Amino acid sequence: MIDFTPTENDLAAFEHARAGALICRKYARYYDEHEEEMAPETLPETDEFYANHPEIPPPGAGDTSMLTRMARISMISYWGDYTVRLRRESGGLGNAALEAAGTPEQKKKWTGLCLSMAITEPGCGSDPSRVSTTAVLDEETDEWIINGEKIFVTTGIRADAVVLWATLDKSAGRGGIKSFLIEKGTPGFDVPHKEKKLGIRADDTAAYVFRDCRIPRANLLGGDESVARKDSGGFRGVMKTFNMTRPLTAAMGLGLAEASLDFTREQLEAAGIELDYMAGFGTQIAAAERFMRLEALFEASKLTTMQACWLAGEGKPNNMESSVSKAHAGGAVRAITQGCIEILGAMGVSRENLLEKWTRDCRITDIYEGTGEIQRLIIARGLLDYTRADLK
Amino acid sequence: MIDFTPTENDLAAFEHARAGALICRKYARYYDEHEEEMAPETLPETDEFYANHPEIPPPGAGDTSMLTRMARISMISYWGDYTVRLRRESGGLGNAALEAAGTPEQKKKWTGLCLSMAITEPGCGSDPSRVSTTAVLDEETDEWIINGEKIFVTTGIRADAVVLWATLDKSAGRGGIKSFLIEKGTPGFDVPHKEKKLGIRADDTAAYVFRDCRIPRANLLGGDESVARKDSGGFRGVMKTFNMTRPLTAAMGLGLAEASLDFTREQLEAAGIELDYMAGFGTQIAAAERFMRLEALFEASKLTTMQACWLAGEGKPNNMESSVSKAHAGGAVRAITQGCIEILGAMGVSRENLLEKWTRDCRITDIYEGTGEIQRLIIARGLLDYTRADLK
Amino acid sequence: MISFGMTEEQELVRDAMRDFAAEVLRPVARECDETESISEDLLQSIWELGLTSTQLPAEFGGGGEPRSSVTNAILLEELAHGDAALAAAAVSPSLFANAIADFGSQAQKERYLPHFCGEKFYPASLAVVEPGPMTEPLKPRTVAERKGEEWVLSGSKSSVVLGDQAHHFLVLARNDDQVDAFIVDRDAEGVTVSEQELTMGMKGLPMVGLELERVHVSAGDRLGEEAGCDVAQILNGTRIGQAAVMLGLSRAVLEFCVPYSKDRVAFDEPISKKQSIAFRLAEMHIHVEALRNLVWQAASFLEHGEDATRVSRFARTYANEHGLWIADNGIQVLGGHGFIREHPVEMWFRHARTLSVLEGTVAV
Amino acid sequence: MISFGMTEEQELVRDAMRDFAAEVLRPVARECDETESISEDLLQSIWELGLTSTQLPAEFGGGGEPRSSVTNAILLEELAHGDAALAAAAVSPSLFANAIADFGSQAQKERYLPHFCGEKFYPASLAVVEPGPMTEPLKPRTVAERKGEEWVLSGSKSSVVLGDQAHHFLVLARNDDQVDAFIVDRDAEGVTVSEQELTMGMKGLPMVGLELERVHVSAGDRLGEEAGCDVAQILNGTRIGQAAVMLGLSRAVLEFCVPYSKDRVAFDEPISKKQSIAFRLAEMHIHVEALRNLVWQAASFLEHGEDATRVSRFARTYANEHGLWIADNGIQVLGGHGFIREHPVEMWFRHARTLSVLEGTVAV
Repeated sequence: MIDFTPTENDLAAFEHARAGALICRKYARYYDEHEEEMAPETLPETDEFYANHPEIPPPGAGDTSMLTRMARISMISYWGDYTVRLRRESGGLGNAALEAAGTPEQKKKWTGLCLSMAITEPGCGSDPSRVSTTAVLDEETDEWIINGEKIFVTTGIRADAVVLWATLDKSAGRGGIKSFLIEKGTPGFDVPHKEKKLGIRADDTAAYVFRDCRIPRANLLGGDESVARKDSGGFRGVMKTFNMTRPLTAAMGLGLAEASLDFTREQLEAAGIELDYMAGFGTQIAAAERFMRLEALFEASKLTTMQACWLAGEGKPNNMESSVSKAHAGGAVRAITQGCIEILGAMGVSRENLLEKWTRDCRITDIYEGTGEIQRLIIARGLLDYTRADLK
Repeated sequence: MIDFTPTENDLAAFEHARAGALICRKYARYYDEHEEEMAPETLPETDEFYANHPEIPPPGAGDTSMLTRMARISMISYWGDYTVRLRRESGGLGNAALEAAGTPEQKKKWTGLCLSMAITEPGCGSDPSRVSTTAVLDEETDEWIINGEKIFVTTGIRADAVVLWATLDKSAGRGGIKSFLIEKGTPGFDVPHKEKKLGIRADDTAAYVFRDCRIPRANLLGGDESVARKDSGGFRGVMKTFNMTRPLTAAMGLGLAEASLDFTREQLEAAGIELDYMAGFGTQIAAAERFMRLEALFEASKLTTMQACWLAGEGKPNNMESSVSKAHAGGAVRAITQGCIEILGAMGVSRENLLEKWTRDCRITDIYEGTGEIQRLIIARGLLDYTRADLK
Repeated sequence: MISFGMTEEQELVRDAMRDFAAEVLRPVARECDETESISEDLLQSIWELGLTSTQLPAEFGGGGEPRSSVTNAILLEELAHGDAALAAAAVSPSLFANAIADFGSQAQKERYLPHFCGEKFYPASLAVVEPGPMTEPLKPRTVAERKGEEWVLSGSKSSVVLGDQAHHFLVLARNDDQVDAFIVDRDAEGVTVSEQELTMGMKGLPMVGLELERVHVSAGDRLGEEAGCDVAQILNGTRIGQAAVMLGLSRAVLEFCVPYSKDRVAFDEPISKKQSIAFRLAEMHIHVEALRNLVWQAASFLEHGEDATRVSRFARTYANEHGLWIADNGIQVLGGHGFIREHPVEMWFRHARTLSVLEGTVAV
Repeated sequence: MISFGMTEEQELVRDAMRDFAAEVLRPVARECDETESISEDLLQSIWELGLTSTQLPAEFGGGGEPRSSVTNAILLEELAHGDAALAAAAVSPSLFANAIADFGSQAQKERYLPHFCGEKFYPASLAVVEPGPMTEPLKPRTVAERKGEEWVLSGSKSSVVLGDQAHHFLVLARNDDQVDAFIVDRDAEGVTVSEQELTMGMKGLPMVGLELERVHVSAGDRLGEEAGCDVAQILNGTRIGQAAVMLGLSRAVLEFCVPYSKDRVAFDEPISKKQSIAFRLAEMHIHVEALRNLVWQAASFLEHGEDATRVSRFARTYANEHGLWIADNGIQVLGGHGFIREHPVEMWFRHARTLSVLEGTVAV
């Protein structure tokens, strides 16, 4: 049924996440200002927190479904900070790809490691079919030889290994792209630097360089079979991953937007400005009306993101909805943080408060995991029943 | 020099236009509700008006230049009403085309007539190169034979004749398109109906049908020479006209937007709502702040339109600026009328007031004489130094 | 439990209403708009769907099904996909009947609800909007003065839907800071019903103004009698209702533009292949989907008796902001063809603007 | 006469400033941002352009050229095209000096103006913004109390540009409903200058906060002395100045995005060939052109002593709305590359947001 009321159990899970997020937030400014440092794996408060905050049971039959709840919990966690965690998830984006496309043997061997995922190259942006990093099979040694450069590798410093996109055959375009598992320390695999960014500065986004880097044949994600089965190869595997990651990426940005709204609401209330949700259009102080519009935008984005996750949980197709949630959130977080700054004035851009940081951090939402433009392409193709060739 | 202060003489011309516009406004509602009637050539008040309001001398050396002033006067006239005029201009869009591209003989013969211009066809929209109305020369009789259908012909009912776009050779695309002068009453030239529209209902937008309509060879606009000179043919002639008409079209829509703002301001003032132009952001009642944003948008559009005309008056290229003014005004009038309705509430959509009519009327601004999308194409090509083939 | 799945029953309602909207409403929408009227026959055939009576209590003759604001939001979206004005007309008696069912005293229910359970269309309406700029639904200028056992109402209302034929009006009025709803019979002394108001759009939903000149009603005519009623909750229902209608209208625009843009050729290819068009369609879809979630959330809160004030505002705010944008861009996608009355998009543009500023004209 | 043509002199100024911005400001902008500072050498070399002194009266040592707000708007656009923070720093002494020139008594002019006509950069500033949410420039919370022959100032200010080195501040303060500007020396008793404020952007323009604890200034330190001054006019100058800086910044974004998008290939062609990118560039251009006209109009009104209040608000409102949009979309055009500090667009995004909320930090 259509229902929007969380259960007690749901609420306990949200509260748990929020209590943890509040601790993380204490470190948010520090790691933003010290981008050369890595946020720690666990915080000093972590053990005490978990001792005092027993784990919340997973959703029961009457509760909000796991993935839907996860969307909301992500928002709440990121509401604390984008990067600092009580305890870092050991996995990266690459772990999701491994889960989706790895062979049983690969899963067994690599699951314990933190895997980053390296797709973007200096010249390819949102267009993964332009991947020019090459993988050539050396039949004699049964090794792949990898050459190329990658940028914007999330968790690229922290990761133990990478799921790397490379092409076997440039002329085959998308079809020639496969994913490879490569451990750090493999000769020919360099990590030249951490990127300096507008926001999410503590996040270890890295550049990778591969020069005649040799890896075992078995490191082709999905195994040799993935080469044979042309149209269900690596690319589709990763796209499948994206169907799960797009709404979660949206949720992360929305957590920052929600933090911005909460901060702004507090400031308005402290200044004695009432928010009258029954007032007619145009009749309140402009800051209040503007604020409510931003809240409505947030709420719309929040629900849309949870819906995309709910569909996944129900095992229903959610390709369009995933893109809708990502596109919506990408735009919403830009508008919300800008609006909050405009409402608050000078204190909105002061580094004494976190609003300016949230503004910078969440700007990534409309860019990574497919820009807003890419999401709109996907949505438009869906609406128009167009293929990739029909609408570019 | 850069200056924005009208002279006494300018102001007198504006006042003259406004006084006339106020009379026209009295008839605005009637001709909107009676679209089957044609607004009269002159109003009952016309003669008295001109007797009491002596003509304003044309701009002198120190005054605002003719075309710049004309832009502002157009706004003020349309502020009265879109269609009703004290005395109708005898000419139509076709007259401008004749002026720009006609031979001396043609000008002599056709200038006294009201000429409509027929470009759009049921299947071609904003893409004149898709014109499928054909003109075939009958060498024996030295006549052109015209076949095809035209829609959205402005002043199509009132016009005595038409400047018709037709193609000599469809395979030549744009290059094959020429303009022809055709009088009403010519056998094979039918005017089946006046279009029923969202707005500008009193405006006589017509559909034309041509079936084996024969006209003299001399009726090719620009004469036979225009066929020979491939790349400076009819199309460019009309494009040249557009350079003048785009800002004036913008001005017409802006007049309606200004009327909407004036009406809304009066209503806000009557309701005791103060507009404080020194107030900080967000600190006033929301309706007031919203209103000022709409005013700023109008002002930006007004100046941009006048600038495009000023350039024309100085003999400077204004292709980009013409498109900028048209694109800006097209969006501005949509936003302004919508905003005024939202501010005023129910009275904004009541037919007891003219705001709802201005909203409908000015919706045409972003559509005709090249939609906002076409203008953006032109602007983007200019910015990127792209040809028509580079950016479609 | 947060969940986005319709019940099977809701899916059935949705499908039935979708068919009705396509087969009955959409074909006559243009004519109703041009003639500024809705025929008795059409109102009667809508009535026979039982939209109002089914969810009224069985003891007063209703279908006795539990009222579901969510289901009502779903059906309103579908009806409005056919035509927004006719959708609002279709459910207009519920504006009055549901307020009685929710807040009426036993006597009021006994007196009024049976009318809405009969076989014949029974019009009655809600009077919220007042003349003049800006609307403050919860701060009416119409006053209700207590005089002994009576209330005396004075003021003006506008945009009262189907007020030309309504038997009763539920009038919002203020007594000092307290706002209440009063049941006013059409024939009460001091009530003047104006000529039909002329509006930009939604013309298939005739509206009138009311003048209330010292209209005396009994103490028993205050909704809820001594208990009063929760006017904010009534208004929340209308805000959600209007958002649901805007949702249906917005989806209609999108679904009209998609095939149109695939058919329409310019510069050698369908305009749908231009990113400026394709991305706009995507944008419409994004906002339609998001708006539906907001509408469902608000309806769900209302249905469960939770405070629906914030979420209703969100739905209505978002519906206006994006519904107006979508209706406006429907015209732009069609270009010149969007401006002529051959296609429905110009009508939807007028509908959207009208709907955006009228309070209390439709409810879930 | 309504006219849009620069004088030849203005064209020369524009070209000179464009060169200076490209050759001197743009190359050091990133470093100034990362180090949150502007070097003395740079301030001195900007000073030598004579931006402040040229238009001060000859009797006090200035260049004696008539002050032209329009020319100042033109030069600010060009400087801000190099870098918005450094542009604001470049003209910051004018915030103080021009107010003295416009509204100061003869004694005040004699005392202060010669400082701004020397060979060495002479910092002084204006104090408008106050701590806390929202800014009401004309309704300061800082109070000025008249005590005999003195004024006693109490309150807090923030975002005072180059306040770390300013010799004097012009402080807006309120005495009942009357707002005035007071000349306060940096060393006056009761004045505390805070550490440099840390901001999101405009970091090459160091700002500080001021605490004024019962600061006594003489009656002769009220700007204009007994005549007072037109604070609104001073603020109009700053609103236009900020709009002019936003204009230069916006144009910088556009001009960076155009060649970038032509070079950047995705899906087999330059992204500039996608309408979603090309139309966005067109939109940026449309708003840049429109904003320039608004800035020029407001500056022209100010220059001619006409009431510039409405037109200044229009310029500032439009600058914020569209400047923020342009800076935000600069990042989007570059995609992932827009997010890293290798390219200037992320800095311009931060500059724009910062500039949009700071009042009184730059003037024409």
